[in-house]
Amino acid sequence: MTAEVHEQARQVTFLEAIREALREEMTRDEKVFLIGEDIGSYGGAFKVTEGLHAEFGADRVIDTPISEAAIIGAAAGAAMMGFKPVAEMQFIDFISCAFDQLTNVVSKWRYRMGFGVPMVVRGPCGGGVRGGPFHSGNPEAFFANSAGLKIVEPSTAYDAKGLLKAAIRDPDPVLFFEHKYLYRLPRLRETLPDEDYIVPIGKASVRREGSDVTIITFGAMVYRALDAADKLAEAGISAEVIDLRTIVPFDVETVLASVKKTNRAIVLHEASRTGGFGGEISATITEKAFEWLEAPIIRVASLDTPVPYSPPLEDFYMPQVDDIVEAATRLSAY
Amino acid sequence: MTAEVHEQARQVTFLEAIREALREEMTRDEKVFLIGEDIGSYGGAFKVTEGLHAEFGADRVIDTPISEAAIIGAAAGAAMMGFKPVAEMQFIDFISCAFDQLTNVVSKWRYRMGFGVPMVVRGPCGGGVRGGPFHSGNPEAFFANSAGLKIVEPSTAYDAKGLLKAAIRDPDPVLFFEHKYLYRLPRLRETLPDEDYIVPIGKASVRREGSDVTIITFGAMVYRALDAADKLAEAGISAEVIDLRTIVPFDVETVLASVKKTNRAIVLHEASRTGGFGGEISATITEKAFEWLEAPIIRVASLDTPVPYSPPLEDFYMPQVDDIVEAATRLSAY
Amino acid sequence: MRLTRMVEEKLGILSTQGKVIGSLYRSMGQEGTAVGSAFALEPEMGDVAAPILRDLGAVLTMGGTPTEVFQQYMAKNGPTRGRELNIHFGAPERNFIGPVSMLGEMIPLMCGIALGFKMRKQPGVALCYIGDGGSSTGPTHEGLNLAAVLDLPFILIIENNGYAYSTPTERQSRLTRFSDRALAYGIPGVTVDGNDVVAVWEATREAADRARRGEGPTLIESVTFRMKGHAQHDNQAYVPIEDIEEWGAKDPIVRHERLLLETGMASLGDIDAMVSDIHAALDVAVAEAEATPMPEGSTALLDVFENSVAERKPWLAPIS
Amino acid sequence: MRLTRMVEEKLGILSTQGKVIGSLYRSMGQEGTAVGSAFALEPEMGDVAAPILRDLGAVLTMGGTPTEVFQQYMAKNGPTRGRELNIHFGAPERNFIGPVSMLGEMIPLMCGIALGFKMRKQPGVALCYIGDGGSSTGPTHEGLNLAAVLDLPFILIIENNGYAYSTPTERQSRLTRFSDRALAYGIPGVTVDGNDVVAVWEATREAADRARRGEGPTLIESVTFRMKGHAQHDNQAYVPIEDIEEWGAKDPIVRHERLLLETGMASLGDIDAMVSDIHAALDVAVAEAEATPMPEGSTALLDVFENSVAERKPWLAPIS
Ligand SMILES: Cc1ncc(C[n+]2csc(CCOP(=O)(O)OP(=O)(O)O)c2C)c(N)n1
Ligand SMILES: Cc1ncc(C[n+]2csc(CCOP(=O)(O)OP(=O)(O)O)c2C)c(N)n1
Ligand SMILES: [Mg+2]
Ligand SMILES: [Mg+2]
Repeated sequence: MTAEVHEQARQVTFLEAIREALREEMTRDEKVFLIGEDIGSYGGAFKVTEGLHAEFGADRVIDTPISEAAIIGAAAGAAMMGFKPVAEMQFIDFISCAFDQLTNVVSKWRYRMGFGVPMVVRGPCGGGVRGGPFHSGNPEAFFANSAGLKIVEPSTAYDAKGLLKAAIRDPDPVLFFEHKYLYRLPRLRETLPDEDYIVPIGKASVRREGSDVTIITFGAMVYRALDAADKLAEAGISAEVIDLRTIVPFDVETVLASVKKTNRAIVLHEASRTGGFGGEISATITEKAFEWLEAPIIRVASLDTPVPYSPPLEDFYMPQVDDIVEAATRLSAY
Repeated sequence: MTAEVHEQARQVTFLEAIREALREEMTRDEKVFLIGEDIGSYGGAFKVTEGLHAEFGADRVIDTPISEAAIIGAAAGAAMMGFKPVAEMQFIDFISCAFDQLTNVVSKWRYRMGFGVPMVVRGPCGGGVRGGPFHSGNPEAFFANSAGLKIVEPSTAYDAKGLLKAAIRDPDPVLFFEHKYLYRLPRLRETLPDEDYIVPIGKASVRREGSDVTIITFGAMVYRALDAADKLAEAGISAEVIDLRTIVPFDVETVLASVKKTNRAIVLHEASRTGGFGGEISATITEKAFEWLEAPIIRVASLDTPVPYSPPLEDFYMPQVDDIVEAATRLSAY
Repeated sequence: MRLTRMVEEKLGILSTQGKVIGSLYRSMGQEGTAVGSAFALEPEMGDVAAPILRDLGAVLTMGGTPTEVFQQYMAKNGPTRGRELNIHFGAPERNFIGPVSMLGEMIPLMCGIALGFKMRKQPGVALCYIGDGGSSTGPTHEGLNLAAVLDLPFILIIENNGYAYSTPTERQSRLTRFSDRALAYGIPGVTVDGNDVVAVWEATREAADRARRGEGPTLIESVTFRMKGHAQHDNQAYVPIEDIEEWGAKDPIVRHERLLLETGMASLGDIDAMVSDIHAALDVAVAEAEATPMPEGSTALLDVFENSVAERKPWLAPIS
Repeated sequence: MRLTRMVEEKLGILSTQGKVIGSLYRSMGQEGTAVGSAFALEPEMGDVAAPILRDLGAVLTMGGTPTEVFQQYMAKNGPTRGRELNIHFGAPERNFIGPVSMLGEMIPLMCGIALGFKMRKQPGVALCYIGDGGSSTGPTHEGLNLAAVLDLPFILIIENNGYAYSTPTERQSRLTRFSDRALAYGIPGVTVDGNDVVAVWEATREAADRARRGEGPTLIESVTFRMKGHAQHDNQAYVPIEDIEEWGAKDPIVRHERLLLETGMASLGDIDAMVSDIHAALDVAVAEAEATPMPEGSTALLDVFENSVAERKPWLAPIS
C-alpha cells in the first residue's frame, strides 16, 4: 500500500465521521445507547449505525417499531434514568410525528421539573437528492420557538464528529441534523485527528474570510456559499462565509463581528424563506448591529412551497450558487 | 327596557362573536360542520360552541375522542368530500399533537395533489390566565415555515367574527387562534352589524395612528400596545399600532407604509422571542424598507422559556405595557 | 385515601377563599385506584410512578407531601418553584415524576424509565396512569406497543371513570372493557374494581411481579367513577344523578374502612384518630404553604438549560 | 395482478436504464392484497381507496394508468406535475387518493372521507391500507378508534408482509394476528390469506357491505410476504432464503391463474394473450411517459394556495 493510498484510506466521509463519533462515545461511556428504526443489524437506512449492533449488541443499539413519538419518549425516559440516548429518525422529516413529545415533554422538562433530559435526536435532513416533499425537510424552524432544545447542523466531517460528541455529552437535549447530501460527498472526505475532540455547541466557524459581504449559513448550503464566494471573488467581491454549525443558540458574536466588518449580510438556508430561521438571524443582526449595516439584509432561501421532487422543480426551489452570487452582487452595489 | 340597556344587550363579547360566526356560517352553508372534544351538548371547554349542538344536531357538531391528530385528519378528509370542517382544539396547545397531520398532510396537499383542503382549525391560545406551560401557548411560529397554512389571530369581536367567516369560506386551510384572555374581556364588547360581513384574510388594521414609532403586533398584545401608546403619548411620543390580524401571510404593505412614515418599528408578540414570528416581520422590514429605518427594529416578546404558571413569573415572562413603553422610548431617542 | 380526600377537600376550601390559582381537579370517589396501585410499588426496588390529573393519591402515597400540593395549587415557591401547577410535580428521589398535560405522552416516557431498568438489569417497574379518554391518543398506542415488543417492566393503568371531561366512555371507545386493549399488544390485561383499593393493590402487585420476572408489561383497567366535574368550574350537569348516587354508595374509602372495621384491623377509634391527625397535619401544611413566598419574578429566567439564564429586555442591550 | 407485476418489472428495467429518479418500491408477491381489495370496491357508490407504497395494484385497479405511474417514477410532468414521486398520486374522480409518506396519517384522513359519506347519507366506503410496520404509529390508533366510535363506513387493511423495512414483524408487535387489533376497538377483525386474491376480495366485500349497512368499520389483516427488499437498494440479506422460497411458491398470480385454468374461466391462450396485450400496452405507456416533458422549473411556484404564485428571488425586488 503506498503512502498516498494509505492516507486516502484514513480519510473519512461525513457519514463515517458521524459513525465514529457514535462508536467512540459508546466505547467511552456505557450509558450511551442508540434507539431507532432499522438501526440494528441493518445499520440504518443510510447505514450510519452499520457495525455498531455487531460491536455493542442489541441492548445498546435498539431497533424499535415505527413509532417516532415512542422513540423520543423512551429516549427521554431513559435519559432520566441516567442514560445518554441517541435516537435516530430514519429521515428527519419524521420528527414531525414526535413534535409534541419534543416540544412539550422534552424541551420543557428541565424548566418545569428541575432536572434535565440529556439526549440527542439525530437524522438525515435536507434536499437535493430528489427525495420529494417528505424526505427532504429542514425542520430547524419548527423547533426554534420552543425554548429548551439545542439545534445543531454540521457541514464538515470534522465538525460532524466533534459536534455529535459534544451533543452526546451535553446536559440538555440536542437535535442533530445531518444533511444527507453531505453523507458521502467526496469533497467532504478528510483525515480526522486520532485523539478525542469535541467541537463546542454554540460556536460558529468562519469558513472563508472576506471583506465585502457576509454570508451566514449552515449545513449543505455552506458549499453553495463557498462556491458562490469563488465566483464572487472573480468579480472582485470578497465574501466571508460563516457556518453557524449550531442553529440554536447561534453564535451571535461571530456573526456580529463579521457583519461589523463587511457591513453587508446575506442569510442563506435551505428551508423555505417565510418563517425560516433566517428571520431570527436577520432580526438579531438588525437589533445588534444596525449602525454597521450599509445595506438591507437579504435572506436567500427556498421557495415558500413544499419540496418538489422533479429535478427542474427542486433545482428551482432551492437556492443555487447563482442566486447567492446575484444577491451578493446586488448587495455590494447597494 | 331602556334604550341603553337594549344597546348593552346587543353588544357581544369576543367569544360570542366567534359563536355568531359559527352559527351564521352553519346556517348559510350546510356543508359547514364542527368537530372536536366536548364541543357538543357541553358546548366546549370555553363554551364557544354552546347551543350549536342543540340548534344543528349531533351530525353537525361532532364530539370526538381525545385524538387531535384524528380530529384534524378527519377534518381534512371531510374537506376533500366537499365539507367545510371547523375543528376545535380544546386548548390550542394540543395542536402540537397534530403537528404532523397539519404540516405534512394538510399544508402540502394542494401543492402535491392539485386540490385544496379547505378547513379551519380553531382554539384558545395565549397566556395571562395562569394556565401554566401547557395551556398558554402561542404556536404561530411552529407552523409559519410550512407553506400552505394561513394563520389568523383576531383581536376584536368584529374581526373575530369577520375573520372566522372568511376562514370558513377560504379555499385553503386556516389556523384560527383565539386569545383566551380576550374571550370575555369587557373592553372588547361591541355591537356587530346585523348584516353578513367578512374581514379579509391577509389585511392588517391600523388600530391607532401615530408618527414616531410603529408597533406591529396581533392578538391580546394589541391591547398592551394600545395602552403603551397612551402612556407614550403622555410622554410626547406618538405610536402607531398595527394589528396584523393575519399572521401568515402578513400584510407587508400596511406594515411597510407605516414604517416608512414612522421610520421606527417595534415588533411585539406574546410567544417567546427566539424563533418567534417577530423575526420574520423584522427581517421583512429590513429587506424592504431598510432605507427608511432610522433605528434598529426591536422585538419585544416573551422570555425564551416555557410559560411559567405563578403570577409573578408569568408577569415577568410576558411583555408588559412598561416594556413596550421602555422599548419605544429608547427607539425614539435613538 | 382519607388523606387524599381530605387534601382535596382542603383545597376546595382554599379555592373558595380565592387562594388556589387556577382549576382544582378532584379525584373524589376514585382514590382507590391511585392509592391502591401506588401502594403496590416497591420504592426500594426503584419502582417509579407517573401520576396524572386524578392521581393525587399516588403522589401522596409515593411521598409527595400535602405542603407541596398546597404550594403548587397556591402558585408558591414550592417544588416546581411556581413554574407548574397543581400536581404537576415530581421527585425522582421519591420515585414519582410529574406529568405533562398532553394526555398519553407520559406513556412512551415511562417506557424509557422501564427500559432504563431493563438495561441496568435492575428490578424496577414503571407505573403509568391514563384515563379512559387519554387512552385514545396516539402515544398511548405507540408506548404500549413499544413496551410490549421490548418486554419492558411496565404497567399501564387505565382509569375508566366513565367520563373524559363531558364525554362519556361510550363516545370515547366502542369497548366495554378497556383491558381488551391488551389483546392488541399481546400482553396481559385485567379489569379490576377501582373502588376496591385492595383489588387494585393486588392487580398492580401481580403486574409488578410479572414485570420483575421479565415477562413484560401489563394493562390494568380500573373501573371507577368521577364523582365531581372535570374541574371545579364543571357542574357535570351531563352526568345522570342516579349514576352519581349509585357510585356514591360504592365510595372506596367507606368501603375500605368498613373492611378494616369488619376484619378488626382497625377500630372506629383508630379511624377517628387518623382523621383528626390528618386534620391537624393539613392545618400545618396549609400554614406552611401560606407562609411560603411566591417565587421571585426574575427566577423565570433560570434553568431552561443547565445553569442557563435567559435574556431579558434585549431592547435595553447596548446597540454596539 | 399481472398488470401490476409487469408495470413494476418495466419500472425495474427503466430503473436499470437510469430513467427512474429515486427509489423503486416493489409489491411483488403481494399483489393479491391491493388488487383483490380494490376490486371489491364500488366506484359507482363513491367508494374511495387510499393506496400506499405497496399498493400499485390498487392504483391500477381503481383506474390509475401505467402511463401515469411511469410519468411519476420518471419525474415527468405527469399527474402531480413532477411534485410527487412514485405512486404518490391520486385522482378523486377515479376514486383513489394518493398517500403521504408518514405512515398512519392517511387513516384519520380516510376516516374523514368516510365521515363525509355518512354525513351525506351516501353508501360510499373508505378503504385504507397500512403495513404491519405502519400500524405501530399513533394516528393508526387514533383513526381506528374514531372510525369505531363514529360508526364510520371504513375499512383498514393491514398488509402483514413479514417485514417493515428490515424489521421483522415479531419486533414490530407481539401479535401473531394483526386482526386482533380489532378487539381494541370493538370492531370486527378478520385475517385473510393475502396471496389469495379471491379471499381478499371476499373479505373486503363483506367489510364493505357491513359498512354500507351502517355497522361501522372492519379491520382486515392480509397475510402476505414482501418478496423483494424494502426498495431497490435493499438486497434484504436479512430475510431467510427459505422464507423467500416458501412464499415464492405461493405466488398470488400463479395461484390465481391456476384457478382460472382449473375452473375453465380462462385458457392458457387467454392468459398468454393478456400478457402480450399488457406488454404492448406498457410499451405504449413507456413511450408516452418518455415523451412527456419534465415540468418547467418555474411551475414550482404555483398553487400552494388556490391560484397562488410564490415569491421568487425577493432579493431582486426593488427596495423602496
Ligand atoms: C392530548 C390532549 N388533548 C386534550 C386535553 C384536554 N383534557 C384535559 S383532561 C381531559 C379529559 C381527560 O379524560 P380522561 O382521560 O378520561 O381522564 P379523567 O379526567 O376522566 O380522569 C381533556 C380532554 C389534554 N390534556 N391532552
Ligand atoms: C412515520 C414514519 N416513520 C418512518 C417511515 C420510513 N419508512 C417508510 S416505509 C417503512 C417500512 C414500512 O413497513 P410496513 O408498514 O410494514 O410496510 P411495507 O414496506 O412492509 O409494505 C419505513 C420505516 C415512514 N414512512 N413513516
Ligand atoms: Mg375519564
Ligand atoms: Mg410490512
